[in-house]
Amino acid sequence: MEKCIGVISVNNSVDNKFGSLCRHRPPYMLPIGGRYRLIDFAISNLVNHGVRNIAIYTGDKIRSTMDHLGDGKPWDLNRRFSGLFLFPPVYDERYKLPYSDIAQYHSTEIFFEQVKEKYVFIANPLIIAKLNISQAFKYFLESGADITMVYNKRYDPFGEFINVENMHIDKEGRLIDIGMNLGTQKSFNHYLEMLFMKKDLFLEIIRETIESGEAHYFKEALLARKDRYKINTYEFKGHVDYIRDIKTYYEANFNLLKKDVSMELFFEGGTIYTKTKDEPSTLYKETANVQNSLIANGCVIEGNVDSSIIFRGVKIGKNAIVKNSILMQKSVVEDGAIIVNSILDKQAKVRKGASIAGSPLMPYVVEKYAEVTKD
Amino acid sequence: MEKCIGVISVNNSVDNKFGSLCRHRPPYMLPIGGRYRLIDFAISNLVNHGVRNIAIYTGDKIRSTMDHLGDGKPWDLNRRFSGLFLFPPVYDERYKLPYSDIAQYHSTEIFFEQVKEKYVFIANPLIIAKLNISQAFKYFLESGADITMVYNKRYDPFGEFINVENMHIDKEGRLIDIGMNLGTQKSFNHYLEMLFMKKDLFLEIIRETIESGEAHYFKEALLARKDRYKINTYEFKGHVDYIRDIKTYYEANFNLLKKDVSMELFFEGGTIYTKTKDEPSTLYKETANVQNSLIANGCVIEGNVDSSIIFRGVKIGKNAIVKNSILMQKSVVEDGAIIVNSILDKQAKVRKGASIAGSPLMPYVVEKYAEVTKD
Amino acid sequence: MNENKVVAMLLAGGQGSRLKTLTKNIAKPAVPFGGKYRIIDFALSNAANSGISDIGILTQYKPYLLNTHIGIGSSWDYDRNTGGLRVLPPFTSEDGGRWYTGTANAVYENIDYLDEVDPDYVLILSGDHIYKMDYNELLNFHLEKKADVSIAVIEVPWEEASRFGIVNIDEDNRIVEFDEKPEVPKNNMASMGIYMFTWGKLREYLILDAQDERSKHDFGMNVLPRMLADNNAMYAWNFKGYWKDVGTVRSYWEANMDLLDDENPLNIYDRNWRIFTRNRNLPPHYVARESLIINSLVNEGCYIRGEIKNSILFSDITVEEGAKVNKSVIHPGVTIKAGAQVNNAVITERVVIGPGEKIGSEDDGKIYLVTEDGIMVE
Amino acid sequence: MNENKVVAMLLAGGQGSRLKTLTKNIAKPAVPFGGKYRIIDFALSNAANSGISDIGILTQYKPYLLNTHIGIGSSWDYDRNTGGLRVLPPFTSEDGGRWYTGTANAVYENIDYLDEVDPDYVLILSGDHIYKMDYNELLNFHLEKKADVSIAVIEVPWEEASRFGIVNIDEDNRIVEFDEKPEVPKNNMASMGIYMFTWGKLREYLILDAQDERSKHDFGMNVLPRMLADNNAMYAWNFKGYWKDVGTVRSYWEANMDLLDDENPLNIYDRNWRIFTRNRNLPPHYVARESLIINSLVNEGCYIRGEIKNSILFSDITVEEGAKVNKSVIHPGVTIKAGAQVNNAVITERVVIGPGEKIGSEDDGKIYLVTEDGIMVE
Repeated sequence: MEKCIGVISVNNSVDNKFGSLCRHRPPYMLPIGGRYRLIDFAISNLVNHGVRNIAIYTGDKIRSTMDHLGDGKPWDLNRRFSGLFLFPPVYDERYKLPYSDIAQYHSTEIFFEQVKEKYVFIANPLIIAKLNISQAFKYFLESGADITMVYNKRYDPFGEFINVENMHIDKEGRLIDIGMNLGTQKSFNHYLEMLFMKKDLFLEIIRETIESGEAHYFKEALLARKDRYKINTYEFKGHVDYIRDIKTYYEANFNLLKKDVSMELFFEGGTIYTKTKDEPSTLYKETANVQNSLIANGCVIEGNVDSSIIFRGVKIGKNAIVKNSILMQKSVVEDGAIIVNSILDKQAKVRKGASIAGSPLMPYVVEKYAEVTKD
Repeated sequence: MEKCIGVISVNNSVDNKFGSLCRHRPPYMLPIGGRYRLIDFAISNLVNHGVRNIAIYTGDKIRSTMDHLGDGKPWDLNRRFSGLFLFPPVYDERYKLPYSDIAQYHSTEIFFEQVKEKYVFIANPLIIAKLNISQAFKYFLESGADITMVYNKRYDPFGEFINVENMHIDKEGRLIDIGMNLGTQKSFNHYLEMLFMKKDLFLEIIRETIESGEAHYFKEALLARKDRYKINTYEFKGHVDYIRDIKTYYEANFNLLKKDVSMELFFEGGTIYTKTKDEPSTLYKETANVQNSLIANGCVIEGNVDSSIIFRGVKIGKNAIVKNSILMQKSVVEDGAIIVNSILDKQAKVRKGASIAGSPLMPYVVEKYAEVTKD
Repeated sequence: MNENKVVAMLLAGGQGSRLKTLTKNIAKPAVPFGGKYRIIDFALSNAANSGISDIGILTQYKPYLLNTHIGIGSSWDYDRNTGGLRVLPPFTSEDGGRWYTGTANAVYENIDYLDEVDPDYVLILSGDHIYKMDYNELLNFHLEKKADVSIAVIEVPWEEASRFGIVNIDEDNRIVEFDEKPEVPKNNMASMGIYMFTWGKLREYLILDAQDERSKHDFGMNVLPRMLADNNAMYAWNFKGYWKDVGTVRSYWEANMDLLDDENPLNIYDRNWRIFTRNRNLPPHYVARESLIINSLVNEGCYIRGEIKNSILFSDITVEEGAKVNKSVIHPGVTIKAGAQVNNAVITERVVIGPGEKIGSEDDGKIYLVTEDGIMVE
Repeated sequence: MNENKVVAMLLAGGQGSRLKTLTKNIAKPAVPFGGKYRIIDFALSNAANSGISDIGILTQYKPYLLNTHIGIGSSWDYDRNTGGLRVLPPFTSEDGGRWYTGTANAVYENIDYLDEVDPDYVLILSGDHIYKMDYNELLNFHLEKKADVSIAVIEVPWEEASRFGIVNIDEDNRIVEFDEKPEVPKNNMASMGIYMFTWGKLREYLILDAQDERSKHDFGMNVLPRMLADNNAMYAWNFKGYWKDVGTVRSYWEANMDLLDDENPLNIYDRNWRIFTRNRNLPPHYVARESLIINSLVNEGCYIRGEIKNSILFSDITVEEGAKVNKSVIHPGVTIKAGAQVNNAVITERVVIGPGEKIGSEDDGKIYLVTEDGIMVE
């Protein structure tokens, strides 16, 4: 995998679907699973498969990104001549659409020319899928394709995956086209926005489109060339979460309470690394009652917790009830407070005896640093 | 010095005075002295005086900043709970002037509240002055002042320091006011844009001005309060360079050829750290002839070099003549080329037999990656 | 800056044989403690939190796991370009190799290191105590008293005083006598084995001690008494707080249980004085339905289906359905199978307790040490 | 991924006594070389450039300076959370302490380390050779031959062959005989002391060797001959390129001078195979008016006013006006006072050559080693 550079590129189109959760952070920085950020899954998977160079196009609101990723130390990416490269957006009026992914890729042309890797793997950090990158890469190389795109066969009778990318494949597994899934069929091939290609081809397409002005987005440029290149596909068969709004964010967290999902994501095929905080173990007091929950370190629990995700350093007081909720880092639930179908952002507080409740489709969100009091 | 946080804040007003040298880099990232960037002096001096937390307001064009500073490892600032904090500009439409220093400081209010340090030291990275920060800090503390500002008594009969800040001080060393030096007097007090103050006062002034809307720039706010607070001054007696345009940039480099200046900046009071490149030693071939020059590692020299600054990895061919010039990293001077009063940016090339010459007041600049051929 | 430069020398070579099979494969400082840590983390974190930027770690006995744990010191922020952490094992020179023969000898053999760091003061620490201490307080005391050496002492119960090295002082806290395990103690101030030396003075006495053929090259037995005899300025600094030398399996178990006590003064939740340790990047622990956890500490990576009471669970532990754990310390990687019962036990790394197996008993007052070699009762 | 995991074991314990006072205070691998480096940098950089992510460094003799040089390994990018560089000095266990008694024994004593890293292959390196090698080529050869061990060999001049360990091979490069310093060599292929072992095989033979009381526990003398006797698949891989074992002061001086030779195949300017070293953060060197530097290497921090010809100058050297340096190797921190003349010399760290002093002579063919203890002629 030393032959392949990882490119993590952000899809900005969903930014506004997370409400206050994304006021100060890009969506890929959303906390998940008690101690992680979404992007940790993409970075860790690349690192676990031996990718040594990772370029991240950060989009804006990057202070939280820089704080979390820093020099890439948790992933051992703080290397001298390779590692993690953060590319904040550059505005250059010469580009037709300066913030498009093609313009941003083009502004880093020299970077790609100088790295030794001959291939690129591009991924969307909002899609969690613990792809065996080594195997997929081997398939890509051996198949002799110019481009290999990764998809997931999805049985979706209830239409939970409306409006995601629907990939059409011929019998030989070659790409026909990508459309949008409107739910007219119970099964479809979900394009996971991950692909392999030769670095030279990647740069060639970027230069061509910058010169011709024909396309602003890389996917657009690719599809316009689908008959010119050999584009085949690779099926991913594991668990997929596509975090594209509050609801899918909420669900992705609860999926981690399922043993098979948490085994696949946390243990199989390598560890998920994240910035560490040196919290001590979690203390369960005499009155604690915890059921079916994921509990991070540094918490002090005196109340009742059911089917919830509790991040690092959370405090839950006596007789408090927390159910189907996500409590982010250092949030506080005081004695007797009730929290159902809710998300507490970092350091939010629900005061003594206060109660909040949302619905599973639209959880109640308490903003970072905010306090809820008993009216 | 663990009590004091370092704040390096960029003055954007000079960006356009460096021509192509600052097309892709902020002025504080200009290469200087054969292997450094301007900002290395400010950071290293802080670190050498035991400052553990340094906040840098980066301004834009930050890709080069991030590449160079990264996690602060060369300065041992890659610490877990302190170290280097890069703050790229944040646009928040609620501020009157979103990119003013006051708005940017305010957007990082929580950062200042959370660090343990009780004092701030603010510096402008374009002013090179190896202040003994420990001594100045001691003076600040013992004098009981709210703010201590640092200046340099400047004898300037030829008006080389026109348009810089002129500080007026009363007999007790208290600040009267700051104006602009128009050169009407042979001597003046040059305000070095460095100051100490209590963190609480710093935050108080920021909050006040954000609320009142009275000032956009921190200096403005300070001067408006000069009678409300005890503001005294501290004299710096060493060498000062203020890099504010191509000419002063050019001169600051040549100042390093003077033994007293290079001893003061490179050896006295601590090392200047920078990102290392592992270049081997410089090779002088049989035909080399070098006089009065600063030569970094990794060069291969076969020609003539006089009174020049040669950065890392430069190649100078046979019979080439390099005089009064700055040759940045990996630039190439081919056989017989002539370079006088010029600046070659990174990886620029002057081909066989070509010649370029500028004047000491306006050196000839060859852009990054550009090539000069014989006619 | 950097006035008053302090370098710490952390003695981490001990075998700790009274801890029995707990230290079969590892040095005592590497023994797991407190649900998450290893014993050495306390001294290392104290040094880091006190802002000491140079620390030498003197190893000798089975250092492998300790070295793995310490790595390049990044957990304690000691992975620096200049200074930082340096592991100092024994080495050979022209006259052959020399093992460290005593605490003072270990420091003596590394005079080169100290000379290069060139400190003003040298702080001698031991890697096998559980406590939180700001060494700056000891330094300030040392400076105030203009001492040649300052010794941290702690009040111990009178009835236990005869088990310790007792320090007798005058009204100014100046040390007048050392009393090693006195039958009739005059005092209940025990030396904690933490010494702040003025470097020049220490250097002088290390060399004197090295030349003394009858010396056992131990700080407590040789160097300090000699300094006292020469009438140096030696002071005792009274430390108030939690301090435990976990010398036996029982005291080890007790010190762990102390963490569950609401009134335990060793607050590991204090964010201003974090205890750092090597991070293993495990996910949060999962607590299943029908399980019960009370009055316990549980670390990352555990999968709990059973009943946990009054216990300390390290990382990566599986407790199956119907299993019951009470008043026990469970080291990383242990599996407790369905229906097993564990009481008053210390179970060491990666041991598997079989289905329905019973370890210990709730009320016999004994402590059960369970290792891969079997069960020892204390 | 991580198929074919290789761990390197770098033997850096040697005293190198033929280098005389050059190794008085430091191990041979720590001797300065090539204007900027220390000898060990070559093996370490080769390992780093070959993508080997785990490396154990076996130290024993005066490791202090070597440890300072290596630090946490950041210069070679070995400061990692997982894997990376591990210094492996001797240590004690229940049965007391054991110094490393031979190259094989040093590796044997660290079987725990190897077991934990759990490699497929173990690469044995020596820290005192000057060369650039991509160890992947050796690995690929090893894989292709399905070898148990592959030994890197190099063609030496026939007349010098009897000074080396000669490896006799069949037409398939399979080793049929070891011939240690043969009087009548059948071959001029010398072993470079670089071995790629399949780990399982190495482990087996290390244990066998440790049990053999008559063994000197040396790879070349004991382990490899025993493996050959047992008919293991052992192959010689022919390395082509520059390689020098700087065993004497003269060969040390020559190897340095080689760097000034235009046709020297050891290209230290190759950006794809950098030689990394600890960085000292010195400013560029300054060359004054009226000075002359030709056919020489000059490093950072120097201040040159004199005349430098055919020489290697390390960092932080002052050459005053009128001083002349020719065909010499000048270590860091040396001062050459006004009017001094230095010829055919190796001047060690921080020595001062007085005003007008004359060292060596241009034409007597001797090499002068100048240390703080005086001048030795070879």
